[in-house]
Amino acid sequence: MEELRELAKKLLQEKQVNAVVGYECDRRGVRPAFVDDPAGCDRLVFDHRCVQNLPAYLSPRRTNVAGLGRLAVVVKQCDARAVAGLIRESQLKRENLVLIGVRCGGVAANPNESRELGAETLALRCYGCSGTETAMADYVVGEPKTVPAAGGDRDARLAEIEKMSPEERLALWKEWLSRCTRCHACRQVCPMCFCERCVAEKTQPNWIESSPHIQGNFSWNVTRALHLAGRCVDCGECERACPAQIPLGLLNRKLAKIMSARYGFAVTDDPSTPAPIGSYRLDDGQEFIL
Amino acid sequence: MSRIGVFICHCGENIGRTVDCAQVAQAMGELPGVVHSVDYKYMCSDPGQALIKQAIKEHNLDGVVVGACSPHMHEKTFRKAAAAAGLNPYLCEMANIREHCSWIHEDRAEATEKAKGLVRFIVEKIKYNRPLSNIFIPVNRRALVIGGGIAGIQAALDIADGGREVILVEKESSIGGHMSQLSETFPTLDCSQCILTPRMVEVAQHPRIKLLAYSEVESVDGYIGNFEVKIRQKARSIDVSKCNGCGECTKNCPNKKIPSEFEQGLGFRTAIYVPFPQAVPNIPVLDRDNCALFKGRAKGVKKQVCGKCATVCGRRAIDFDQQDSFITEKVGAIIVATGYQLYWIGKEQESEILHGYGEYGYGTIPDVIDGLQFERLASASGPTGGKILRPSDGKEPKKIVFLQCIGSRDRAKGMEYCSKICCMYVAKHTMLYHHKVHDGKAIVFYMDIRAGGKGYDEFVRRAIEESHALYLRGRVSSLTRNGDTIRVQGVDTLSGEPVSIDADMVVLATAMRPQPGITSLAQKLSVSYDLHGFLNEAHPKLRPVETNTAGIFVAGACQAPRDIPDSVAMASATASKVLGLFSNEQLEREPLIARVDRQTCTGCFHCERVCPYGAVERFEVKDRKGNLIKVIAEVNQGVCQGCGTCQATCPSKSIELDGFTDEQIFAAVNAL
Amino acid sequence: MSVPAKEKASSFEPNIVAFVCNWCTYTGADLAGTSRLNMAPNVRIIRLPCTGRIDTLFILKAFERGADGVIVSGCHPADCHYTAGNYHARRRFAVFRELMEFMGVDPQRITFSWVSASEGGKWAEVVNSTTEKVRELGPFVSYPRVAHAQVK
Amino acid sequence: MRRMLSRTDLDALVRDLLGAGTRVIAPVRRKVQGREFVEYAPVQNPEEIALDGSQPVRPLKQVVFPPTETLFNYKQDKGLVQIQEAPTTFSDTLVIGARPCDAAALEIVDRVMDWDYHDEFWFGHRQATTVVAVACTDSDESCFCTAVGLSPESTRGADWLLIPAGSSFEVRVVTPKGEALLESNKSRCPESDVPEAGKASSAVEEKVRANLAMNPAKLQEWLGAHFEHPLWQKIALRCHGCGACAFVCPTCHCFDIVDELEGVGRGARRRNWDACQPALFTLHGSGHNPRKDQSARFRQRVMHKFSIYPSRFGEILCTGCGRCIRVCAAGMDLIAILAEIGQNAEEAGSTL
Repeated sequence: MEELRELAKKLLQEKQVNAVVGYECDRRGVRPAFVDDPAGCDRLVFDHRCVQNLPAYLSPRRTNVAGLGRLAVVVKQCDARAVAGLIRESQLKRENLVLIGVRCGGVAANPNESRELGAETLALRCYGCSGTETAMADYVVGEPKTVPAAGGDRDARLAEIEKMSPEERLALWKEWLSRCTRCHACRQVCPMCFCERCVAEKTQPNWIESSPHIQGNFSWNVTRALHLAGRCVDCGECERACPAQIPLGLLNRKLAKIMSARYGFAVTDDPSTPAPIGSYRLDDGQEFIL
Repeated sequence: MSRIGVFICHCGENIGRTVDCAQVAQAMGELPGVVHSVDYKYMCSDPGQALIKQAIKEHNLDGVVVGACSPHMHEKTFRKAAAAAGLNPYLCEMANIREHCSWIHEDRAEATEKAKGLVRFIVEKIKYNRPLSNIFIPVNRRALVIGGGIAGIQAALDIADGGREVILVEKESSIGGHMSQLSETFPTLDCSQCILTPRMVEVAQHPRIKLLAYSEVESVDGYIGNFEVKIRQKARSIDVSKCNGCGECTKNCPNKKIPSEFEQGLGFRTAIYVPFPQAVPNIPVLDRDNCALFKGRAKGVKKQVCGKCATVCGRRAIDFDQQDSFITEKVGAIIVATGYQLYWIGKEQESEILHGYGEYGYGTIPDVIDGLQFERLASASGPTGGKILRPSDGKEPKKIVFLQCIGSRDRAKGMEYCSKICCMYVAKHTMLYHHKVHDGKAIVFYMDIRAGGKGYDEFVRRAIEESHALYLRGRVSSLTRNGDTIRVQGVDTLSGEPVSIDADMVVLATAMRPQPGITSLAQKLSVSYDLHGFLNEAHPKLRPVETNTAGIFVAGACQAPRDIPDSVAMASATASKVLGLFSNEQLEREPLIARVDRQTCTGCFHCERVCPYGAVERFEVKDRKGNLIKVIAEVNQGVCQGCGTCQATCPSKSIELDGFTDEQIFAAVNAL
Repeated sequence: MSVPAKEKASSFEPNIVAFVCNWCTYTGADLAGTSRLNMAPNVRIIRLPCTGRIDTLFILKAFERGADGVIVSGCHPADCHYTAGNYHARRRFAVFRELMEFMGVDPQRITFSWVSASEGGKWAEVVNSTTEKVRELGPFVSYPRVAHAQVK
Repeated sequence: MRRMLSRTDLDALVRDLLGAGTRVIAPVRRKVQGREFVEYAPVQNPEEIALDGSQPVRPLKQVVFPPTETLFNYKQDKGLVQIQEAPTTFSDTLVIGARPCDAAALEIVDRVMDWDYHDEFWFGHRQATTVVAVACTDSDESCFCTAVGLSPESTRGADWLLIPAGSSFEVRVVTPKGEALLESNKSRCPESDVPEAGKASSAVEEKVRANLAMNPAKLQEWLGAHFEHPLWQKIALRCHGCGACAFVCPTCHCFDIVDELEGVGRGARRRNWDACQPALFTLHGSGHNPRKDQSARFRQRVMHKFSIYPSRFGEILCTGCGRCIRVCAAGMDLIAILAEIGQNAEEAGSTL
């Protein structure tokens, strides 16, 4: 922790950056922090409650954050996938950014988690993670840590749904999506949803109806998931942000599996990895095509 | 509110028999936005078109939907008619109720209902059509021809004679290609060199042809009318401006035992050499891999090992330190005429789909040769001075077996296509052999004789009847050494008898394949190619010398196996296409291309990733003070071909394909 | 008297929309027409330049508007008029299809096919087999289009 | 004298109403993919009703203000457009187990819904709905109803307030609609002479008070004078602009009106929940956006609730339910923000 604070202080004092984006404690747990003076660096913390994906603030859509100037950002290895994605998709220039990589021993599902980190509290995305720092980092802080053993099979819930009949699956999704009020919080918190005008907001033509009836909700959620195919960085923020408790992570996870099975593709923290949509191979599978 | 006119065509009985056209017209008339809806016997006839023109004026129509045949048939007709009446032609669309309806259904009620649905799609779509105007692109009226064989030579000369500049790039040190290796040509048996050499000289002397021999295309940028081509001029080790082609260097080169490529390995050349005496340009090239001086340098020997050529060169034209150089040429059109290679049928193969013919001992039995080698043996300027002599012992073969279709028409082991020229040149070979070795016996194993072409079948008949070639229908299973002869084991499928012949020599008519490196060239040019690497034409019948990339054309055997007459005809066809393209300073094209919404584009460049043509460029949006706001996508109007893959990929739908915009498609789907 | 299920299914005429590319399948369908190949009247074609242009949103909207089945068809691999649109489409639809399946939309309601300009016969087969298959599946009433119901 | 209602009798009451075709909405327990929560939902039988004090994740407003509501259907017939209006009378609904903060919100929003325009849909639902609130028996660190003038047993917006007492509830009838409900259920609500055991929820109330204390009038005054203040920039940095706060807010009532096609020339006009946090909310057709960044948008949210609405209607547009705090993925904490503004207001006050 001291290491992180000292580094942040140094970066600010030496004017290498105008602000450091990290984590701080609040009344209830941990939340994102924006520190622009060296004195404030003592607020910075890093522990298993640092759930949020801070690169979400690097999208050019976040004009207030962009107004701070040059930034240093605290990133876990998984968060760095979002930085890589933003660079890959021309939203960000690596040289305009200082990345402080943290050695992470896994995070909880919830930033307000009061319990210790363990099988029960570990976030799904940390299952099987090695907890090492990202190769993209300019600085690495913290001692090496081990991620607790997972509390089960991450994909158990996926497998359960795959076993169902199409009718059961449709009924399930209808039940879940019937709660969607189209607040689009899933989109707003997503580091990879950076469009100036979301397709869901286009009315000429109105492909995706904005009304929260199931038809609109279905189109929206299918399209959101598809647009993230091969791009989703698996931070789980969409599901955490959903005030309607819809298990959106399932869709993203399903797509990640499809991408991996069909195209051997995994989202990495290397910006030079090509995006799978927008590339193709002559021998891509076509067993479904007559 | 739209003012749409709907015109339902009976196409005589073709549509009217199964579709109740009057009912369709009536139903369409009830759709919102439709102000005029009629049916007529023949819409494409003059009175039919007049009907449309009149209605456009009378009802002040802002959209015309013609329910008739396929738009591939008459879209242009009706758009022209609309334009003649003052309506933007892109506000006229067709609904296909003939091919897609009346011709494939019998039940009148069902067909009528479907026709209504099909026309309704288009009525709804056209409400969102925008008037479009054709795009004009400046044309750089110079052409690049890649490949200096007979096709490239013909194309270059035709274009240059037509008054336009041509850059001719040839990767070998001389132009001429395979034709320069041939002895005589079918079906007239005129001497290949005699008809080719004057054309080669003409190229060299033509004021509008810039010949870049021993050069290759490095990269291609741009688009029709505006290509920018980077060309690598490979180091000849000769200062071309100084060399006068005296030949002293060649004469004095100590290394004289290098198998000559031009002689197909049947003769030798020096390390510094001119491939053949009539070479154009007549300037030697130093083969650094075989030069003693360079071999010494490679080994790290400090002392200069050789250098005789430089010593004897009176003009000091030899430059051992010459490097590859690059030049960039701006051209408006490109013709690809890279020709072919023969299928190497030895055991080792470079591709999984090729299997070779190990059983024929090619490469191990010296008297088993291929067709081009036979050409060299028969050529008066060849290694034997035109005498047919065996490579192994120099004896005159008294019995030669010719095998056709080696690698061709063989799905299992080679290529499934027919190489087209082999039937003819084998017949020619038997004749040349007969002329030179009167008591020699030529035996031909064939699958079928394909001699379509002017004078071609007569030619084959002459080989059989006058040159007494024995044609056996069947395949040969193996070639083995038998003393100093070759045992040919095969079968005569007409008699059903196995055949065993001891031949003095065997000539294999091996398949034609595109040149190595064709796929990398095709990728540089964004031209598609088939499984075998032959370049794809835009349409096999109607656009046989164009490619799918506008401004790039194909001639000769790089597109498919071709003989000389075909190659020359194709070359002239490309030249005429290019001259047509160059007849205007600007190029007019259909405006059905993509366009970016600058306000909502976020610049993620997914469109750039999927564009098959590289039509997406980067555009900097700046404020009034010149500060960069964002970098977004922009479509190069000359490059975009209008596939629309960008639009389907764009997450925010900030790129629209005119003619097939999201609003248009939505409207059609909405009418389901 | 209640109608037996089987009979009910066979009296149902499915509404199918086909999104096809201009160069291969549309022309193949033209050829089917000039060859007078009789086929089911249930399929209506919407012409696009290329399969690359066919958006998953088209299919979703078609279902919303009452399509019981959808056909997407274009040039065979290596035959694309635009060289690569069909390869991009192939990825797009492979992923889309699996996602739809995961969300409970029976993938049999969407037929993907490569039909070249010379395959009029294949087009007729695609039309007939899709019509039969969708007829068997019955009306697509379970799709959210009926659920204009308010969310909870 | 107090009237008591046992849980058994409450269940019987519910069963009667369900039998009569009344829609009954109550907190029910849900489990979705391992996550447990409570939400207001229609119930089919009384056993589903969870009255243990858990806070439903989403507010009650959707009962009277559905997330999407069709206003009319239209059909184009050549040049004419036919309109089919949606009905504005609704079937009877009983809400059992409303949190007092949710019930109070209905009455607060009534003001704007009957201001320059009488919203027939809102009041149609309101008239058809009887609200039975239950006093809170628990609170968490996000509750602050006491700071906005309410309490865990506030009766605002409710027709009945039930105060838990052991396995029964004390029934407090608040409105004539409540009287009517009592009238038909008198036998179930016998009068009891057990003396009042003091304020049932005073412990809860103490807990809530500890979360936030503020002076609404001073706050309103400060806000009115500090439209431009560095505070707004600072607070909004972490805000994603997702608007989840507004969607779970019992008092947020903004809506968007859209026309949605259902075929050629026909469709429906609907109104859907909207929120002031995403940029699109104020984006003009010209491309200009008067609230161009998140600080402006978040300021709007605070201003509307604690300055604009109070100055227009004399009511704070917030019931202190705390959902916006619980739901925020970025850790935006309205209690902390109000405390900071309150402190600014105090300091400003001293210099006045």
